Amino acid sequence: MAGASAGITAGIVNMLGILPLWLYSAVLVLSFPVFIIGLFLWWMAKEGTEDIPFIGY
Amino acid sequence: MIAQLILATLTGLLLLGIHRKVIARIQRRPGPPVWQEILHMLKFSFKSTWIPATASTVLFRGVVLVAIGIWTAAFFVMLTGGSLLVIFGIYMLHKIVEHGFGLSSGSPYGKFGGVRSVISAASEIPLFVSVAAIAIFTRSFDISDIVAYQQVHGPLMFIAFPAAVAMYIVILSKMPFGPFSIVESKELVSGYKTEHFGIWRAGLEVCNGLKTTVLLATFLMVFVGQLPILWLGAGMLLLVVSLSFACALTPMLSPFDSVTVQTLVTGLMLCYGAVLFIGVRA
Amino acid sequence: MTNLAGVPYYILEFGDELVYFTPYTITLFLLALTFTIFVLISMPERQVDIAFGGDAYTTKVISVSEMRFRRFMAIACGLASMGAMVTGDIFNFTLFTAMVGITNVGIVAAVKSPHVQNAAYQYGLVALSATVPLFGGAAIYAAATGSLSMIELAKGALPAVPFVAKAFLVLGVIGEGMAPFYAAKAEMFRAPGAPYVIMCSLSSLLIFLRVIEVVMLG
Amino acid sequence: MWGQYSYGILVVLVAGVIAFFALAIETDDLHRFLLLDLVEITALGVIALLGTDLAEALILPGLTVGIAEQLALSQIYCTKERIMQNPVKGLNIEVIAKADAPLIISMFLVVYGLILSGFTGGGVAGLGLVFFFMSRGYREDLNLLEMASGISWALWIFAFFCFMFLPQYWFIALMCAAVGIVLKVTVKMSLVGTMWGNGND
Repeated sequence: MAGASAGITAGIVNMLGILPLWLYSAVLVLSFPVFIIGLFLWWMAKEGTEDIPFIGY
Repeated sequence: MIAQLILATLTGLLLLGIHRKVIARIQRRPGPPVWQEILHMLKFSFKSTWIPATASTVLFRGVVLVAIGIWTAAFFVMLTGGSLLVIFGIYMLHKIVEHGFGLSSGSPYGKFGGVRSVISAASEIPLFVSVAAIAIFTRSFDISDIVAYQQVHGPLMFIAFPAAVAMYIVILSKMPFGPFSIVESKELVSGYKTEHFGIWRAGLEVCNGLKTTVLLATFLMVFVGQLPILWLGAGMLLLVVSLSFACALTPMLSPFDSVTVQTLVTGLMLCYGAVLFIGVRA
Repeated sequence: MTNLAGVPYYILEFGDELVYFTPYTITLFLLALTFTIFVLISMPERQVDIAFGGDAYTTKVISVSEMRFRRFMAIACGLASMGAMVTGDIFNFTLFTAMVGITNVGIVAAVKSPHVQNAAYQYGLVALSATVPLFGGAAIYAAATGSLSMIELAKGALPAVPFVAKAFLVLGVIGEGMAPFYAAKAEMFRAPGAPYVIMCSLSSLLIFLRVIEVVMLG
Repeated sequence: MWGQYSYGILVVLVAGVIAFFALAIETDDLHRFLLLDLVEITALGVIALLGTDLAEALILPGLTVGIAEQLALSQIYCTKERIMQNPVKGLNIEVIAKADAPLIISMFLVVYGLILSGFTGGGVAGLGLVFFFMSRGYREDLNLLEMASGISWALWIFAFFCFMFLPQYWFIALMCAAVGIVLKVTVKMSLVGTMWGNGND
């Protein structure tokens, strides 16, 4: 949730276009993964209990 | 730019879906619909998720972020016409992503996928020779300079044909179901991504979409030149269909054979590079 | 070819020793930094072994003392590869590369499995012998051009670097790092403790990427 | 000049090829490890051929890295072959343990080192102490050594300030610095072999 909002605010700030291009892309490189994962975490279904990895059929 | 990023991701996933469809039609199966990969990504992102009890949690999560991050960076380098070296550095570092995905869960299948990914690092060497061969012609590594060179001298596809072939093989080795994709062969369940499910898998799908777009578009820009957006799309489609034919008609090689073939290609490319170099000096 | 990996953003000089960032090296540097932070804060995974023919499985647990040692070594490895990414001096680059070789051995040295130990020993033998072309290459660079500074080499005013020196440098880096060329390094990755083991492969990839840039200078 | 350099590098490369050849045909792990030292020397030879101050500055780190790598490898060899299980305590040879000779030799070395003073002197004196400890299976008192090390450090700093602020007393400062560094190097040398785990407890 925090990740998603961080990503969106970073995006809005950069939309103003007052930043130089390299800083713009640097911020976006950092915030895009956080934004994606945050978004998914936000709408994801409830977390299950931990289990061991798949060990074969 | 966020819009472009998301568009690039969706395009890449759509191309991967087309890839699957074409392979299926060649093998006389109906195959999934072309937007299957996009649905796949969305489906995984809604699913209930947990991390295996044996996993190294920080690495398990962090490597997904790194995977998306490095390809976002590659996308920007491509858009702004930056150095080709950076894109191919990132391409090589994708090995680390595969390795991290595989090892962080503690699953034996993931581990073997990761180890195979390290062994097949030999596939990256032809790439650098082809990059160097391009640089011998264009005297620069910047994509913008390479594009400018092609506007004067015509597409590099014809000037440096072996380099184009080598890079085609390199892209082929990153496509799913190809002859060189030993890291996710079916005897390892899903290879390095066995234990990443739910939203972490969805993150990996985002990375795959971006990666496909960046690699195909870079190939076109470096070997054909600057194209209008529609022609770029058509070229990527053509490239994907040809890659699908290559993937559908060849069996997956054993790890040993895969590395041997890639090493042979490397040797040939080194010879080609040496010939070019001597030609330039003379 | 002066504009190789982009324009240097930042140059820090201490007399002859200098540090510089280009878009290429800064990408590599940041990645090394990211993974070093992962190593710093992550716990190792427990690798699962399946007992075939049944449902039983075992997990390999890494003891705290072993973990401390390996984490230290992995951080040292990360620092050494960061150094190799930003340095602007060819001899420093070779020193950092040799240091990455040592720490790679250290990362898996504490693993008790004899298979991994053996692989680490064989790797160490190759890495140690690879320091010969590595240092030799750097020395020939200095002898032929009179300078070890990459910035000076990139300006193109110096005499051409002999092919032998470049070949030696690449040979040395391949001996220190690249997995596909000898199996021992790949065998080392079977050791448990993913965040630490991954540092081995990351550092060798990074150093290989950097040496490509170095070789194309001058 | 270039001609001489080329001949020199040719000789070193031939030596390197011979050393690598020996390494390639040797199959025993320990022997290969020993041969590596030989191989390493050819690298130092290439650097030394520079023949300038730079060469000296480059050899030192090269040598250090080589030694560090050899130490790491020998440790791995020990654990690999399970040699660590039976630790060795000193030179357990009865003739040496009983005789006066080690004492006399050590005394001679220490005194000679003190006369030499400076870095080399410290090395010689330290060697004497190491020899003495090894032959007697001495239980090192680390606290005492740490204290000596601290005093030598203080002496050195004092000498440094003397040079800075009272240059007319340069001779005293020089002597202090010499004694300080003798003590420091001696202590460091005599610590060799005490860091290998808890063998002495």
